[in-house]
Amino acid sequence: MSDLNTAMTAKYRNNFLKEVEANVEEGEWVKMCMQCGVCSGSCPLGKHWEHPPQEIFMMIRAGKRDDVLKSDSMWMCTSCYNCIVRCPRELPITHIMHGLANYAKRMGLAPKSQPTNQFSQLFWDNMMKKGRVNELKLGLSLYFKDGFGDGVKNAMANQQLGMNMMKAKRMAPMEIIGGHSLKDVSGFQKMIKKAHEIEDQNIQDFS
Amino acid sequence: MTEVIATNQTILVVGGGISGMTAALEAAETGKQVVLVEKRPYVGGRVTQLYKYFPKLCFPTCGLEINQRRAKMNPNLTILTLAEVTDLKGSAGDYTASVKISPRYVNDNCTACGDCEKAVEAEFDDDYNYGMGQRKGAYLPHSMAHPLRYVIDPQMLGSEDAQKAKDACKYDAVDLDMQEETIEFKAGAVIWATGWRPYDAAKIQPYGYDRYADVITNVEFERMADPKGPTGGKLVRPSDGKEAKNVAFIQCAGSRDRNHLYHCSRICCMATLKQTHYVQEAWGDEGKSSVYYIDIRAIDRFEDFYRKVQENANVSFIKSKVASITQSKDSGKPVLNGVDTEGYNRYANEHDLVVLAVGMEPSVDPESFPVEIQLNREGFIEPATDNGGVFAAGCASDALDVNRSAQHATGAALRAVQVVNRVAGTEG
Amino acid sequence: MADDKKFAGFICTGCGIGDRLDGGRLETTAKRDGKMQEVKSSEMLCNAEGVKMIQDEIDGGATHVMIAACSRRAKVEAFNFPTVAMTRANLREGVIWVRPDTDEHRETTQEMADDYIRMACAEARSMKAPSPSGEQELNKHILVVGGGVTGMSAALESAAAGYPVTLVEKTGALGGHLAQLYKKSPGKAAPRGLPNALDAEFPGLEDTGVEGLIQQVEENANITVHLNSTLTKTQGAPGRFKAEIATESGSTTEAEFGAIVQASGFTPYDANQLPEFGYGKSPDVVTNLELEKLAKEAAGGPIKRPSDGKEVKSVAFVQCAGQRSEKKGHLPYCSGFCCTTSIKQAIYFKEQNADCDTTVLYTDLRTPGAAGEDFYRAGQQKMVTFSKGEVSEVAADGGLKVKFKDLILDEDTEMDADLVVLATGQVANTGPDPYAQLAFEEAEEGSEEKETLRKALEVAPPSILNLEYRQGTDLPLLKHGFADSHFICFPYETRRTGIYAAGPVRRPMDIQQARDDAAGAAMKAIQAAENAGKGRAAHPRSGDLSFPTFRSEGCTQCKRCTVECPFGAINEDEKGYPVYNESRCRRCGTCMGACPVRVISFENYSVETVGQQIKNVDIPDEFDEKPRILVLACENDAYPALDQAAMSGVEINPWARVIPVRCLGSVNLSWITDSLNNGFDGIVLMGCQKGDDYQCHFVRGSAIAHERMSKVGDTLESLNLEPERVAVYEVAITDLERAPKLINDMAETIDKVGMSPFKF
Amino acid sequence: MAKKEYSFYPGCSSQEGASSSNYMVSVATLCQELDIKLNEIPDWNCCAASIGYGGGGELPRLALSARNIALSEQHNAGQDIVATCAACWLSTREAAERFQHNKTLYEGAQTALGEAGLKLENNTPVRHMVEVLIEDIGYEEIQSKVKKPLEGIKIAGYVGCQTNRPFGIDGESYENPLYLDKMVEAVGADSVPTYEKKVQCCGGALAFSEPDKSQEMIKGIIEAAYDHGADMIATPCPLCQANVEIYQDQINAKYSTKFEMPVVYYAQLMDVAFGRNGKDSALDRQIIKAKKLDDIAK
Repeated sequence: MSDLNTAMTAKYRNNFLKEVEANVEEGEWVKMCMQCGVCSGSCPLGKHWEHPPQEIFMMIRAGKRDDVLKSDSMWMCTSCYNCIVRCPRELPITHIMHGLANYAKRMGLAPKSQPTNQFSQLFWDNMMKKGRVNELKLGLSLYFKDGFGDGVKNAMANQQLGMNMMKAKRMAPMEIIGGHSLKDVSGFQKMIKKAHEIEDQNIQDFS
Repeated sequence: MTEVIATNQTILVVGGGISGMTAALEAAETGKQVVLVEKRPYVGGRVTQLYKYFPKLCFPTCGLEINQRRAKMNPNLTILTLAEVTDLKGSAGDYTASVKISPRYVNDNCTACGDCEKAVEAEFDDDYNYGMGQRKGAYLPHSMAHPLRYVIDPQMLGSEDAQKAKDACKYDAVDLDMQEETIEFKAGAVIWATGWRPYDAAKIQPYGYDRYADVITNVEFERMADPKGPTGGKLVRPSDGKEAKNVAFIQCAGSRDRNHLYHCSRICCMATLKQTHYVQEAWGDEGKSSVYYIDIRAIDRFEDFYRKVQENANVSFIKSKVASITQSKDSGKPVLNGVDTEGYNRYANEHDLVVLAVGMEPSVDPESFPVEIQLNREGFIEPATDNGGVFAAGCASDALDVNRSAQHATGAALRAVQVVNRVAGTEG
Repeated sequence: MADDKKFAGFICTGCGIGDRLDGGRLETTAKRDGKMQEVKSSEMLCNAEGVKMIQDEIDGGATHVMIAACSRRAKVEAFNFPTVAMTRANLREGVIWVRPDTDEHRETTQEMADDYIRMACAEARSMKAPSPSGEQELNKHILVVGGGVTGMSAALESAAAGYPVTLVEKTGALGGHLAQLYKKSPGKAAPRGLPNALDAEFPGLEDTGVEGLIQQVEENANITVHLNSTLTKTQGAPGRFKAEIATESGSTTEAEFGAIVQASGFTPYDANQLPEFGYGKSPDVVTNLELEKLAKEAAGGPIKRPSDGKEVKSVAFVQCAGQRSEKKGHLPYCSGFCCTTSIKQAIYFKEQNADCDTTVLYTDLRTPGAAGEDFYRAGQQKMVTFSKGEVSEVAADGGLKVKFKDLILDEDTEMDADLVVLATGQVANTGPDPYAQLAFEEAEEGSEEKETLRKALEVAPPSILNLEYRQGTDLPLLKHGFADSHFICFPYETRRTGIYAAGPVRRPMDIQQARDDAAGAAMKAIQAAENAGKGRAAHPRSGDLSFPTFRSEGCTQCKRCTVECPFGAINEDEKGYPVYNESRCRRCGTCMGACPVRVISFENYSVETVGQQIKNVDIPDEFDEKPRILVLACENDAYPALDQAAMSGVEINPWARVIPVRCLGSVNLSWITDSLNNGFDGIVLMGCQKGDDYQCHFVRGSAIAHERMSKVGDTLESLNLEPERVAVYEVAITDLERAPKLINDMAETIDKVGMSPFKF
Repeated sequence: MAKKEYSFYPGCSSQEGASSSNYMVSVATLCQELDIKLNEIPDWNCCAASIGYGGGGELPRLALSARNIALSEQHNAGQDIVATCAACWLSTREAAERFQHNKTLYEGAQTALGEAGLKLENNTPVRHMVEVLIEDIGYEEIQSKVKKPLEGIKIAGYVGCQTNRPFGIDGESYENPLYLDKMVEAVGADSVPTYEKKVQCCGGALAFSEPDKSQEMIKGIIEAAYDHGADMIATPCPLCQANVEIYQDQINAKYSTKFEMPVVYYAQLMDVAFGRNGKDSALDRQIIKAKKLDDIAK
């Protein structure tokens, strides 16, 4: 896919905007933004965004492809939907942020060590194994994402939490082996594989 | 029974605001028979509730005085107040209108001496002041009201107070048995000038108009600034009556917004620029105005006015649609949260008072429009040939300022004149 | 017989008047002092019987009627007797409502009332019921100047109302700028129920419809068109304008008209004043109007760039080019139409080739109303990109580089473009400033002022109307070279009666607005013609039948009246005597106020009608300690303010005697000197706000009065009276508290300076 | 009253031994009391919540919901899909609506489903449990079932994000929804309608990846509840419940606060008010015990 990354993006020309429109979830809405900034002001994690949504939309128009796709801003989205319900132009901003994040990942430009980036992948992989999320394994894999050393530290840090959960029967040690699962895991996985194939085919080349 | 002499050469004007009055007077002063139907007990409409006009900062009552004198002097013009058109049948050159007239409970014997008002105790929300104050159950809507005649609030009917009002009147002007009536009369052409109403600010939930006392609307601010208004012209915080010196103005409150009104209401930018003058007037350099906007739409010659305000160090402009209003834990004052999009600056600004520049929506609901007519998505009347002899004037056609309304209404008058002149031509 | 006068007085004792005042004494005053032959009282004069009582007297031969009741602003419909000369004494708002109801005040309150009755009687005795002069006639013919969309619309609208039209167009064809456009923006909002979906179908571009419009005009039997023609002479007045229409070739036709619509349109801003944007340096930098030409040539095909005829693949629109800027040579105002126009033009490119990049660089995007905002959406839908940016330069060496500050991303940046469109504005096509012409005429020969004015007028645009008016050849100008009106409530009230400006000559505007504006101006023109035919005044005293006349024997040809008339209504004959043009007159009386020899008067409003009121105020002698204060109040603002103050129970000093005047401009200095000579102790004059944001309904009246009164000091000096005895104020209709205070302040002043020595 | 039946989508976290098993238990009890029958969608799968986008992208993510809807239509034909989990409800309803408006996605999903031998009709309403309670049962009905009113207990109704936005519940405002307060009042407790953090985000899935940022927000949510003198917080969202409850000692450690604010589900309130014991009401599964409820449930 790296060839896609050689895409030409002249300033204030529509190449990148068109690329977003074609390849990013709900990307065709970006052009409708009128730069009011209500989304940027509505985000609960707003202050942690290097570029808030409305600015990202402007950057897309300005052709700042790398700055957008390499940014970790989109990964700050908590999916609270404040921006969507307040946007006067009806942009599905939450989805566009998700879409941009995913597209950045696809383009191999997403910041590798961005925790939410990593977690969302862990979540997906964990879920793909048996069709349902295994919270215990997900938790552990998250703790150990940066290697064994950090893992132990993280695990210790959250030990009390884990104990509490187990006491409350809201975490089951047995989940570590087996755990909940679909009956038709293979059908499930075939379905998702197919979905990925279709999505890949639909990606347009802008290089 | 109210008598109205009208023919197919008569022009019916629906709505007695600045547009309706202008259209009616221009037609009447051209020698046409005109019947003007106004829902309120007085003519003048919403401009009577404004303190000043932009860009001259002059007083609406000044023009109103002239228009009302024109109306008083003109034998061609019949004015029906507390009246609404409920139905219109026929076609261009031959309409029959049904008009419902609500009882005023005061007949034309009234000399406006005010004895009835003095006699009654009952008070009700003063709709003229958007409910910010109270008025007696027997009242003169405002000191320039035309007709200069008192009104008995129907809510007072059957009460002791109502009787007191009747007894107080030396001229048998108070008639508590007055009944609603519906009359029919002919008209050759109709000018539809039902105007606008301020958008319901409570619907703009992030701004908490329904939760925070110190968040008000621009129309309420007009009343507040008016020395004849509920606060005697003092700019105060409704919550505690304390001085409001640091005032925020939120533009496009309900306008240009798919959650509310799709359209731009055009006047709100200029109205806000005007209202920053009120803050300046009231507090001098202690008065601070902050305008939160998306685009400042000070069209054509209004740009001068915008520039003057920009030059005022006490007025700041923030390019931002405010995301939400919260309340400060310690001061209890409203806090505006958002992002200044010019260079991405996050803010949480505390203000004494927040004025929502709410937009204009047509005052007649599209669903309950009593006349066959072509409306656009926003409920404004489209200029269309299939509207026959019905012509929109002023804010019934789009969000317009006073000057453009009067201009548009004058044109509408001509289109009505064209129809009745055709009728005259055929009828001879 | 005209001079067979019969005076009748009517006194209302209702609304507490009877309780507070001695009705019998009022009757006596009216009879004895007021010389009313018949005096009747009623407990409710405004009801049916009361009105009948008055009507019966009139039918019985009463020619002059004095009604003592409420304010002249109240019960107007009831007390409406157009066939007689009528005056009103304001005993309610003017007396009992402004005075406390206590024994100690009873005497002074009664004195107030008696005076008002004397004054009203005296006024009645000295006036006549106005009747038209007979000078006027009905001429339904409307002259429209300008054949653009505004002029054509005005012509069609007037004709549709049954009024014949002559249209004069200086070029060889109708259509104006509209004819130069490729398409027009829809000017309508989304239809009912349209969702906000991305593929929602908003109203799109439309044909200009100019051919249809031209055809309608040409085919209309009621419209005569003169092409390649201008007005070389326009004289007369509403109802009897006479215009000389000359073609380039020199042949002239003369015709008479009832009224005139000036739709002389606009001139596109000269982009040569924008070298910083590369205009003139590169053929690929064009104005919005020039782009229309390119689009027309392309006729739906790819738009080519002028330099090398290559298809335009990227275009940048620079908004507010040479506008909204105080730089020399720039337009300080916003032309209003350019944002919409740029969106429309961007869509030209998008519709032909969706891949063409179109960027609009703006600071405030101004697409107001329902149609405006939907058109903005329509543009975005087609991927017209909008950037809030301030353009500093368009570099034209090689390709075009637009350098600007992106205000959102807060950085100086630049973009390449095949074509740059400058969104330039409209400059009004008005004639030279008539007041500069007047000042030039008045200025002393050889004076410096004369020279500067001469220079200014040499570079002024050519006249459009060539009016043969004492006060210049064209419509007076507002700021930035636009024509009247500056009234918010009365957008068509120009200072030249019967001549109405329409379209971009009045304010910058787009096609839709221009068409509506044309209809409005046509309406006013028709109205002016009709009223001129009946001898009725135009706004704001519409319907007034009185008109000014002068006694030539007394006239000194001083020209004050012809110079000071705010409406340029008065011309001069070869001997220098004033020539009144009744239907040009707005009945404000400024001429009457100007006249040093008091020869100008209206039938029902004159130096005499007011002078007599002043003379008939009873002046107690010095030792009574009862001063008298004369208040001359503008009937449009100050007087209503006092009425409302009365309604809200504000007290007014009992020494005050208020006389409403049509306009402060009508105040004649003789009233001041007379009243001082008669022993008045103080005088308060109340007019409207003057200056740029004037609220004076006669535009200059208040200003002129202030100038005149600035000289009243000399008079006071000659009488050796204290200057503070005369005060002039600007009073607004909202001054409920202030207006009474100003009067009460004068009472205090008199306390300080003492009573006037001129009491007999 | 006839038994009401729904096609039930419990979601991963509601499973036994999972973080919101307490939700499941309390809802089960609630349904017994209100005579509601929940038919679990056989072999349902995860919805990927609002975090799956990173790995899942658009179509694969939506396909997950497509499968659940298809299964429901196949096995629980004619029954509305009801979810208790905000994320489950949101993802499923969102997917259903996206398919309606986007033909390409719809076809893509069908093709993918084909691989699992399934077909999507996509004409099944997707609802949240609280909608069932408000629209199909009603506040009055709930009130009438109350045996032990929760008198004297002040409860801050914490609606959170995804049960509220973008779809909203019962047409109430996004900024100040009151349905939770109405429920609190229905069971005889005192509500806090002016609770200003009622729709404040708790960080959602970012509580895992961005603990510090999320816990800062959670702190605000709990503080505000204390400010209003609330005894506990009630919520309709499993992630809200977990996030606000389980990190309190970590927050205390970080900000030296002394939080010990119980966070319960609306269902638990009703169970107790309906007279059920602590076990049925899953009070034993609290990490921070809701003592005042325990007392009544005894």
